[in-house]
Amino acid sequence: MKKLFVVLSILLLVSAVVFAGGEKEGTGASGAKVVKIGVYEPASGDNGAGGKQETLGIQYANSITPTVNIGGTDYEVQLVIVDNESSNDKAVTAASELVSKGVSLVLGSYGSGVSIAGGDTFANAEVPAIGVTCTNPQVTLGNDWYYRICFLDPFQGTVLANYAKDTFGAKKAYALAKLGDDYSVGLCNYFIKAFEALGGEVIYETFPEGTSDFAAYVANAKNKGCDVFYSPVSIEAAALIIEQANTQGLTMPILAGDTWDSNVVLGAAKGTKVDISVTTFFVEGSTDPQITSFVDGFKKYLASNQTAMTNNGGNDEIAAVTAMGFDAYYTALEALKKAGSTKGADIQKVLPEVTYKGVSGDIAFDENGDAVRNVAYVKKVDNTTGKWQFVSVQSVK
Amino acid sequence: MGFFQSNLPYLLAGISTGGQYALIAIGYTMVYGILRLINFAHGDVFMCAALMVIYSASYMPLYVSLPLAVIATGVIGFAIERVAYKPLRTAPRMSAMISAIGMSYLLQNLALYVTGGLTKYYPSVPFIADSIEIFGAMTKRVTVITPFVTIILIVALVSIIKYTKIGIAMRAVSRDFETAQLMGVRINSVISATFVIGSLLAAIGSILFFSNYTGVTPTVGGMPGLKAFVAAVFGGIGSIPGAVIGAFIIGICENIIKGLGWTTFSDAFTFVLLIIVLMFMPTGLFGEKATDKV
Amino acid sequence: MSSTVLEMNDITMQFGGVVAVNSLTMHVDQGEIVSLIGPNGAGKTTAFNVITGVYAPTNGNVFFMGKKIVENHPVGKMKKLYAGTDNGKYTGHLEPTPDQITKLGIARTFQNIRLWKSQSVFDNVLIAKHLRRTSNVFTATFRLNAVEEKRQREETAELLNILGLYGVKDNNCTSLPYGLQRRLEIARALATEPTLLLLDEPAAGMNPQETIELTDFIGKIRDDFKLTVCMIEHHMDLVMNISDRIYVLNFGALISKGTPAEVQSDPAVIAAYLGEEKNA
Amino acid sequence: MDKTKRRDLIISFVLIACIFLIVAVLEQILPKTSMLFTVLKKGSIYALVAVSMNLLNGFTGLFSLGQAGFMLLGAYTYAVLTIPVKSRAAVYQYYDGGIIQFAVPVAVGILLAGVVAAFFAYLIGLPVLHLKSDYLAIATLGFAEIIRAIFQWDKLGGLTNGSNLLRRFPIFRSALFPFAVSGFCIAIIVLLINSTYGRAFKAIRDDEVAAEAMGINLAHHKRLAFTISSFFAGISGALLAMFQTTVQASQFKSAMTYEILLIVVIGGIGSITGSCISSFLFIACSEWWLRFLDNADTYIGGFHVPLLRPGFRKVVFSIVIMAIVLLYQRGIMGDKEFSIEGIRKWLSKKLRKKEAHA
Repeated sequence: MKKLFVVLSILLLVSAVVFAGGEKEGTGASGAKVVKIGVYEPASGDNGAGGKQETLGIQYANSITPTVNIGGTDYEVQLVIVDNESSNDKAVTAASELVSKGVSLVLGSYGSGVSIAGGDTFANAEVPAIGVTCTNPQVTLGNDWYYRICFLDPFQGTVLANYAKDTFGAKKAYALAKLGDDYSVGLCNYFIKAFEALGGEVIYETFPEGTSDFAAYVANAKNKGCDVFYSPVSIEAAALIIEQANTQGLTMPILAGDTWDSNVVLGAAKGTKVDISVTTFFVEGSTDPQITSFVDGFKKYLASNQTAMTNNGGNDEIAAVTAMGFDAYYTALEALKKAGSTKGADIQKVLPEVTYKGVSGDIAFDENGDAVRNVAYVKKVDNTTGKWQFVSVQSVK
Repeated sequence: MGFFQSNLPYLLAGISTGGQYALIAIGYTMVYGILRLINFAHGDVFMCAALMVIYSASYMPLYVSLPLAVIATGVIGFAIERVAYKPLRTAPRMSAMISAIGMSYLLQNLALYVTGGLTKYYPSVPFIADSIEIFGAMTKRVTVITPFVTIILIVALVSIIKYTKIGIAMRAVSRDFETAQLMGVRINSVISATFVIGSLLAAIGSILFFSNYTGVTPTVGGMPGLKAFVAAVFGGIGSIPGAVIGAFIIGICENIIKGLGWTTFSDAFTFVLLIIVLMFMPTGLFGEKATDKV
Repeated sequence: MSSTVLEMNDITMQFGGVVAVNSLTMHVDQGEIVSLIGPNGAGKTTAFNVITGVYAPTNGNVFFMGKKIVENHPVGKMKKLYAGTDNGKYTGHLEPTPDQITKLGIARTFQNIRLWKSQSVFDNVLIAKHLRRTSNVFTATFRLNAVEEKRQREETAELLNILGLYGVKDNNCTSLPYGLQRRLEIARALATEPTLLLLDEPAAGMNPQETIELTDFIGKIRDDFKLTVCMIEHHMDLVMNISDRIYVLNFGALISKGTPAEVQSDPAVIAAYLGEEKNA
Repeated sequence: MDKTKRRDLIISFVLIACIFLIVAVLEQILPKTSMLFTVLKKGSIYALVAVSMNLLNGFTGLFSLGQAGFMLLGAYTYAVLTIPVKSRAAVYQYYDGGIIQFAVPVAVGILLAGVVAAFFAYLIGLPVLHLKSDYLAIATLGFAEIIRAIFQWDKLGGLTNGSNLLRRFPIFRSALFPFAVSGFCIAIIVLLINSTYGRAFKAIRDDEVAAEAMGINLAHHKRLAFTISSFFAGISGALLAMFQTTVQASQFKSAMTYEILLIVVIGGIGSITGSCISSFLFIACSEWWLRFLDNADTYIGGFHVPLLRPGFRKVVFSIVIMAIVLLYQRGIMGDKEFSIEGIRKWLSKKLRKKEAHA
């Protein structure tokens, strides 16, 4: 028995070496040169669902445009996907895993915490990273190697605060964040700032990791007599909150950030009486050919690929993060073309000038490496059809 | 009345979570009573039960899949004992416990692999998952049912332990392992029975728990498991009534704390409570005093 | 009359309602070998545990080298349960921990051998030397106590020599034969440099040959180490051979005391104890 | 005998020197992004905390599960004290720069990390250390969880930055740094274990009653072991912070303690070298060697390898763990140490066997 085990483990290690070595070679199956793009996304943990949807966008884009012309030669684009497990302590090893695989640049991540945690690793290795939906200012602040194509929390928080005030005439808001989650904590902070500036009052509470009982929180919101329930938390928590809100017959509207723009939320809210509005990057049903082609193409892609369908949450609702991932991929290709090199340093040099018209709007970077975006779309759930309804385009007054 | 109405949700949530913790805690406390082993994998058995319901429910009607899942959980409990603990009977206690931790890892990671890291949502069980109104407080029927189910099961369990042959054997083994063995008690079957019973209760607990809080992730068993274990220690590990009382106390306090807005500490408070109790009763509320014969 | 080493006054030890030792008064003088005998469950070991601070007595006090080391009297719910003589003589609460007692110079062995199983013979004795250290954790860790360490090792070696254990010093203590394990326990006790040695059934489980050796051995260490010995024993020949005085306990109460001869001829003892032995 | 002892000592020192040399050389020749260094860094850090836990569970027989908590204390102490003043505004973004407006040198920070952890350990030790085995375990686990909650409390935000990341503090680039620090600390622990106090600890582990009866003050020695162990846990926490470049209370869960406990037991309870070896193996397996199992489209020739997809690595890993636990019940080293003398004995035994066959 012992011997068998020893033999097996040795086999395992040998194969490890073999495969690890196998990935190192510079030319792909087609024999073309290979440029590696790292996909730094959570596939498990609290942000697993969102991360997978974002990854889908990138994979879909890669399936459409699998090659890029860099400095006159065609390169096959190879995606190196690692799971940062939505946890800041795993993030570092995941990041260095990517770096050690020799990626030219990195896309991701969904969730700001992991991006911040991984940021230094990328910077040290001189691998530029393009944040897709990590909206916390800290991601790019003071990190010359991190760029992003999404708007920032201060903006989003303010937009939501305005929306709460204008649309619902809210005077008292209940803000719920997850402990130690930079995304929700950050977004709550900026919301509170903005909302109080508008003369509102905010009850701010946090729930520890691994909470599945939100009864008390919903009850708190009711008892404190709040007018809106603001909880820009992970999708996992979102579904549970909606469940509880429905059970306790929560009448106040629920507001959330871009994370909630997900079919998981739609699924949870369908057939309930919960009123949910979110700010997001992208809305379906535009007539712009670029968008329609993306939408139709992606739905075909899902239909053709079972695992993709499951990763998308079992239906073909398109999440904004998917669109963002899609755009991020093309932005990366633009950068590669412009740089005319696969060396991270060169790419980083040209990134500031890179611009791209994506399905989620025009993409350009400011001196900070942040996207120049001044509009967010507001959508609300249609509880009967379980689809998104476009409400308005909001921007900060 | 307004005060009562506004605070009723916390109390209800507390009682129901308490009941669910109790059902898990029994598994811990029984196993500990017999093997002096902290079965860290128990919380994950609880999670597996939920996953099995979710997956089976997509193939068969709930009234089939629920009992099936419960039975399957019992089998899992049995298997875990045979695979992970039986070979370590003679080994130092620590390694048995490590085996438990390893098992918990294995179950979590298997779940992670199967679910692909995505949260699965529990099918809403008709009747018990319906929302109802008590004294103006909206809640799910399960919240009200749980404590009764718990009590009934406890009574049943206690009477099993008191009157049936296997129950007597269990008590004998937990009193003195070696002697019981010498007296011809079939240790292995007793231990297996303990694990099966514990798992069955955990399975029922999971039905109640997840009908209320529907999200199932691979690590979802962790916190309830830990809390239940704390409850078991709180009540004096090894004692079933102790575990149940401990569970209810913890469940209720936890929700009151949340109600008071100390949400950051809702988990930590459980441990504060535990440590305070251990300060004054080093073996919990009903634990038998450990005497060291010189 | 030489000076008194140990003195127990009205020691009563009650566990709830159970009276293990009932107002036991006894004393041990400098250089004596005193035996404490009685049927099983007579409360002999309990008496030892009271002396060594494992239990706090319910009532009574203990003097060691003229210094009061233990005192207690019934309090709280014990007042009601209390069955012994409570003459209100004892008012203090003095409940030292066993290590403090040992530091004063009372060492003991155990009825059921309690060696440090993972340790070698040598280390078992060396560890006992820890008590008489002058080093603190810092100096010890950074080897600033090399001199003391060396001395301790030498003393240990010497001790093992005297007790004839040097040959097996590197063996694991559990690998020793029973007799030697008991002897090692004594060695360990001696390493704490006691003036009073409490032996709890040193001859238990020994064959006659070993018992005879033990008889001389105890006498020998008494003289070599200027010890006073108090022991619990069932082997009557051993007891009668080496004891200067004997106390006889039965159901926690003292039923007889005196020289071996006196005790042997005491009808109470014969009835309670030796009588049974004869039938057996 | 004594001569050979000294020689062995010298040889072991030489070996250790060699290890350092090899690491140094590797850092020159291999690309610094290589996964190897990640593993070496994290491994050396975990080695330290595993050894510190072993001091408690293995050598003193105190079953404590507080390690993660003390690492948290260390990590935060280091981070909070060493963040450069100019970066504080950015880090404490929601707490306008935090209340601390100075920074201490790295060395001081690391030392204080240990001191703070030790101090809290002392306080916690006072009430809990008299508890017996499992009750002690769960109590210490509880304290770890409480500490975690306190550090996430936004009322303390000015100090701890609430539940948010701490970053921008000085970190290390070379794997030699954690090696040096951990090596130094482990050396001290080894010295302690072989001192008269170490022997006393083992006595307490083997038989408390006897130990006390032989004049070993239980309360004092237990508290000593607990405090010292926590001191080094704190230091390893600081190192971990440097390794991760960011700290957050939410990562120091009880799962972390379990991980360390696994390392200790796999290495062999009561074996320092065991803890070290197993921590490197553990980290290498979980973070590096098995990664290929997560790669869904792996082909051998034309054959698509089944089962492989994200998450499979962890399944295999936990199966390996279970196998080790079940097959090597006393860990890979048992309570033996990996020593020159040991190797010599082992070799001579082999040789004798050979002769016997011949």
